[in-house]
Amino acid sequence: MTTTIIRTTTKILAPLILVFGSYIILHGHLTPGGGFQGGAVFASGLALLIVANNKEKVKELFDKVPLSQLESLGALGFLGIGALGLMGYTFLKNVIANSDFLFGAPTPKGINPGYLNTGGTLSYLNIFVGTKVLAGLTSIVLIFFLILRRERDEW
Amino acid sequence: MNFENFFWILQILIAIALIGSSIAAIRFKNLIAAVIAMAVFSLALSVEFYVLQAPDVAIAEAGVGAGLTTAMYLLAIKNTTDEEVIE
Amino acid sequence: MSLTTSFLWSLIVYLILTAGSGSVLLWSPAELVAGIVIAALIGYATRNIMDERLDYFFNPKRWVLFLIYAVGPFFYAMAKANLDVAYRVITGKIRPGIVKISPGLTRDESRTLLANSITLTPGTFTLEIDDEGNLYVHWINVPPGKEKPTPEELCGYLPKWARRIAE
Amino acid sequence: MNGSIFVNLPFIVVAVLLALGFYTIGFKRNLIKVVIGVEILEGAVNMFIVALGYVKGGYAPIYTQAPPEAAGKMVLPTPQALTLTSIVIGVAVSALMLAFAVNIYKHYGTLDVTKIRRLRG
Amino acid sequence: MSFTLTTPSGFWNPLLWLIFLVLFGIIAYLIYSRGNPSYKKNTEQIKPYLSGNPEPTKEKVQVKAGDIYWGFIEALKEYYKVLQAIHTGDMRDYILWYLGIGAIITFILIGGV
Amino acid sequence: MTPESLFMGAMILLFLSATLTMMRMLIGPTIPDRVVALDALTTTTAGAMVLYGVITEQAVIIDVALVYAVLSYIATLYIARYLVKKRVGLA
Amino acid sequence: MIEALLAILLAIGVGFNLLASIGILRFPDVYTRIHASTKCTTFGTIFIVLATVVYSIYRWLPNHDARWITIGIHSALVVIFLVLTNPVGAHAIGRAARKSGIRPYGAVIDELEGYYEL
Amino acid sequence: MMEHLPALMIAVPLFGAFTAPLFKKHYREVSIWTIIITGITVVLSLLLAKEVVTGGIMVYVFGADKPTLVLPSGYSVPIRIMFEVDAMSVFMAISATLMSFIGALYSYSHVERETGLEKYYALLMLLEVGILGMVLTGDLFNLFVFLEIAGIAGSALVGFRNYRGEASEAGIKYLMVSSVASLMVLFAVGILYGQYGNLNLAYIAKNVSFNMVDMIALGLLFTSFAMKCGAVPMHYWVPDAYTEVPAGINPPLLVATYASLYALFRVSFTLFANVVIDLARVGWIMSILGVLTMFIGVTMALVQKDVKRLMSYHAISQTGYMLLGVGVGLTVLHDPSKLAEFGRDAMAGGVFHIINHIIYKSLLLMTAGALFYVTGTRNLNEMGGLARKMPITAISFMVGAAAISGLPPFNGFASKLLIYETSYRLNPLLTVFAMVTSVLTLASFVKVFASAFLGPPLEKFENTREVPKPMIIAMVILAALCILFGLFPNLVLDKLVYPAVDALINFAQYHSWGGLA
Amino acid sequence: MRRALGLFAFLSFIIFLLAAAISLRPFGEPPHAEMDTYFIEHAQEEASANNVVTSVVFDYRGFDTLGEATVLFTAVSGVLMALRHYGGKEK
Repeated sequence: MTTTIIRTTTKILAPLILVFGSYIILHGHLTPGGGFQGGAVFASGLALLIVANNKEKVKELFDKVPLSQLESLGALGFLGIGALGLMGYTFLKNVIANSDFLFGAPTPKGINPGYLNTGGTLSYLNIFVGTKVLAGLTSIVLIFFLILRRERDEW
Repeated sequence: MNFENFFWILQILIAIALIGSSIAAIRFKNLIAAVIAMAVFSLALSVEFYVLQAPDVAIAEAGVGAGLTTAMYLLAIKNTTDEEVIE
Repeated sequence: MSLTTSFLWSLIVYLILTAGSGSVLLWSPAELVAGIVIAALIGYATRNIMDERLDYFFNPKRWVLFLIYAVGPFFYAMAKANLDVAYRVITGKIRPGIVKISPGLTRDESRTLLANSITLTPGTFTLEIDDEGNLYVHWINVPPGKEKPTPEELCGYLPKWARRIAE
Repeated sequence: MNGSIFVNLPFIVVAVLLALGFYTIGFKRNLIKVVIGVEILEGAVNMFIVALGYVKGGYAPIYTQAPPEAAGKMVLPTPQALTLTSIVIGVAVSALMLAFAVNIYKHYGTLDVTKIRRLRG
Repeated sequence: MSFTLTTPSGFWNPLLWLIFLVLFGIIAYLIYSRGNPSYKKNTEQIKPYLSGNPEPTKEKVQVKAGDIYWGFIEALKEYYKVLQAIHTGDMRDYILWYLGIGAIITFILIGGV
Repeated sequence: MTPESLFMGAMILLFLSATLTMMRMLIGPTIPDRVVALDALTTTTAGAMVLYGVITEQAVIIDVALVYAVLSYIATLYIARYLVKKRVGLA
Repeated sequence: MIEALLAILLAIGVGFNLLASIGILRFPDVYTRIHASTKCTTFGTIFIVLATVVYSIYRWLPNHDARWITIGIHSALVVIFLVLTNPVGAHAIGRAARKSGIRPYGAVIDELEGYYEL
Repeated sequence: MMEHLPALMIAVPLFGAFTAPLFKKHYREVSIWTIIITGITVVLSLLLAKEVVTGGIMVYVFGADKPTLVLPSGYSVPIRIMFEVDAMSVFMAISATLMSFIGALYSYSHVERETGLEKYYALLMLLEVGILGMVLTGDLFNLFVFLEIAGIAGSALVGFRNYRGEASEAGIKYLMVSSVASLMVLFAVGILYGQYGNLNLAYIAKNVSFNMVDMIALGLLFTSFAMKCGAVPMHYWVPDAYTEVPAGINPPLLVATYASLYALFRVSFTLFANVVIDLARVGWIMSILGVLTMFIGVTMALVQKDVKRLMSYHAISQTGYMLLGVGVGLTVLHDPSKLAEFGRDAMAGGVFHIINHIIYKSLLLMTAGALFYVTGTRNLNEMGGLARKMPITAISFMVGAAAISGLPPFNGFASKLLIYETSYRLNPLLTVFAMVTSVLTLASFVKVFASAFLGPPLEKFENTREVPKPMIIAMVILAALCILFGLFPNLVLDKLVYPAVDALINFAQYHSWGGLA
Repeated sequence: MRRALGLFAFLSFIIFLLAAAISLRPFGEPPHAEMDTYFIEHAQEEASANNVVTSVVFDYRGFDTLGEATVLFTAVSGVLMALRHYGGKEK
């Protein structure tokens, strides 16, 4: 049983942290951060949900979240983006950069304010790695939490 | 105060923090205290990366060290025991 | 319904984070599109966690009051608190105790607001809150004879503001 | 500070941290402490690699909204990329070690490494 | 494809070896077949004769693995005492051995010896 | 006295106060003491990181301070949740 | 002019941070230390960030460089997040300390005595 | 498509590993999926071997415009990660894929009663990925990454039987050893990067000098890889890990160990081969480590009662032969006359012994796993009279035991003969130790065979039957390979081993990325 | 005995680490940086990314990142496998 303060604050802060994680993932090619960092922040947000609820609530919350599938999806997406390069180039070639596809706009040389629609495969890889990392780290914390014996865990 | 001196003072302070917190992590008998010392170690390491102009690495270390590693350690200690073996 | 709340909240947070990126009112079009997509995803994911009602959480009156509160009374109280703590730190004169107050607030949000305000303001911080909304507060300097204080004696005008903002 | 031994201060700190990590692994008896020692080692090696790439007075290798004088004077990016990978690996190793430690406690009832040696000889 | 494996001082040919093996096998069989065929299965002959004592159970007849080479191990007792003292099974020792050997190897490489 | 040197001096003083706080982390008799010190340390460091971002005029690296500001209390919550049942406070 | 303003703001911020660390060192028990740590560090960081915000506005005004907007807003966000999270952490750790059996030092009154049916 | 083979070698098993957890509880399907994927990699590795043996060193640059674009235009330094596949890499890659296939086939029945199999098979394929990456890569940091993958996957698999405390113990020991070794490898890589500003193996090797920092890096690399490949006196993790791992993982885990041996050879031959003066010293260190390894390993094996632990000590002891053979070659590397006289043959013996040992030791460990499968124990004192119940297992065991003891005409003999004759030229004392080791090996396997298979049939094993078909197929394949390699040693030697040895000796070829620059 | 020998090994190893740390080239002046200069100059046109570190991580050394993702995948599989339920096979 958590206190009112923690519950209410978690309610407000959890979306905030998740959005912040997504921001770091999506702006990986512009600002510091990227797939792994954003995924870690995102997973920390989910870890906040784990710590602020009791065991039944956590089970209920994470019951429908397909963590394992998300992880496989992220890894396979990385592999698939890498395999795009096999069409004429080599594995992991940045084929989308400067091609006017989504995220394919060219970057002006030198210092600039940063445009989101650039980066080529980098943005896609950031998103996939982020998906993978958040699923993986969350499942690690979750499994450590779920094997806890009942009497050892109370607020 | 020019940037060079400022940088070296920061380096010395961070070095003290790093070594002090790691010694603390080793010396503490209670494992929770050791984990807290590891959190401080991670913080100092992250500041060092930050000062060395590696914000990417600093964010990675922050994201991992501030929440996740501590959570993992604490849950593992909760599953086991928190007293260090008497030597 | 709660989906809208979490969506809007996520969108606001994302827009604050990316402010200054372009020309469309500080934001570039790409950022706006990305913000809507991300806010939709996160809002969908957290619709059960953030179970706030839209008309409650996004009432403009509350936000205006909250901002006024944060800049004015709250900041003043905080400054006073800090000077108080400074005084205690330097002189070492403390007379601590844990007291109980019953502010009579009904909503979780108002209780949380009051508790957090108390924590950041004069000489007090919230230790425990029970189901009836009673706050157990650690008071660093209990004046003699005030072991059972009323909320006003403990923290002045804060409960009034909390009621006005969040009830 | 130039000319003295302290020009290599970060590297010396790294060596000291490595020493502390090895001391923890080699002489502490608690399994969680041993994991902490491995983590200290990871931190030391990461710091070493990042320190290798620093250029005096350099700026972070990011062009977004950088100050104008940063364009020709950036720290080396490769060590940072390597360190990112290394940090992930560190997290992975710690997690797996902790999982094993939990399992060991479940079966042996202790975290004392001098008692965790049914496999020997 | 040649079967011959040339080594610095000679050669090795498995085919030749097989031919000789078969040859000697035939010779051995010839010698064996000239023996006295008085052994018959399914008679009293297959039972071991133990001075009239009853035959022990199969578990007792089975030679335990720990008993094989007992003499050898007994002769090298001092050696094994040292060797088994080294194998502590303590995971800290693994790292300490690594450190020691690393120091020695690095010392030799730098040119100390 | 340029603004940069002001910021530099402030940052060094902040780190000094962080070092003082770390003393409490090292000597603190109980675990909650250490956690309080960790919290204060993180807050101070976040402020110092903001200052470093202003000193070097790099806008994007302030995100690190943001990460610390958001995430530091998760560790506190985990430790608090651990301490609630353990009665190790006096250790 | 701007230097003086910055110096005042920074002096207040740094002073309160130093005060926090001294308070953490000097106070007798965990609850009073929480007073020092939570209030003073938050307040000090508010003033430090105020200084950076003022400085970034000052630098932004002449040529409207977008990067100073980012610096200002992100610095402000740091302090907003800190104000949101710090009291919660203080509450959680204080409650945990009380529940794990640490009694307040020299308390004249303790309403929580017996509340947790220890 | 042929030029993309090195990338496919990694991508195909990775694809298999990433999809394996999606199978959830369908254990049959996931094991068949693993067998298919590993079978495909066997085919790919054979194709790669054909390409490399006929066409020379194969370079694959990741992320470039075309696979052989090592240097960007106008630059003299390589900037991207590249795979540089020479005959030695291919040799190890074939071993890895083959043994993963055998392991998957064997695991189909051997672990069918357990849970969590989708992760087991994913980790099996990840272990294969780690080995393949280690042996194919031409980049130092990449080597570290794949070393970690192999180490983590291996240790997770060692702890697979989590209902046994010993398994977790062995797992954490292995993980500790491998992570510390990898960290020191990373430290050494960092030192080299700080000196030369690049991470490409060939580029560093071209520029490497002989100052103290480089020698410390070499010492760290050497010791770390020696620990990972189980050289005495850093071998303690080997018996723990090999004993507790499920027998189906033993073949890939063996190859993972020898991938570290490969890295050791790569470091001493390719990375530091330009350092003329001190290579003989490195060679002597390697030879002496080899002698120590083989002797202490075999004497420890003699007193073991656990059958898998006994075989693990033999694995240590056989590693000594490889170290000895290649060490002899390394000692005389810069002496062309001696190299032609016996150095090349010594290295051929050492390298040939790798694949021979992988085959017969996997066979032996699999028979031990089969014994465990039917009896539920690994203690030799409790076994007996199993030959009649499990004839094929017994025959496979006999083949393996004869091969490991160096009896003609099995494959162990050919490589051991080469090692004896060449090490005699360097120093006769080395040969004496090698021969004594061989005799003791035979003795200890006689012991195992006598106590486990011979003797009167015991009552408690009345109902045991021969193990299921997939296990038998796996064992029979390996036994056939034993006999095949023993009868036609030249087949393997000429097609694979001598090219591999020449690839190690002609380091100038490697340093120029196969002549591309 | 064990402790003394271990301490000796430990100290002699650390001496070499310290020697390596001291005799490296001075901090802050990398001697050969052709590869990194290439990255800094060409990242914006080849990978079209402002963040050079990200372009190194995901483009120039993207294969390392694939390996890193694989490491994390491996560790997660390992943790989930090590902490799974025993499946009724108790010994």
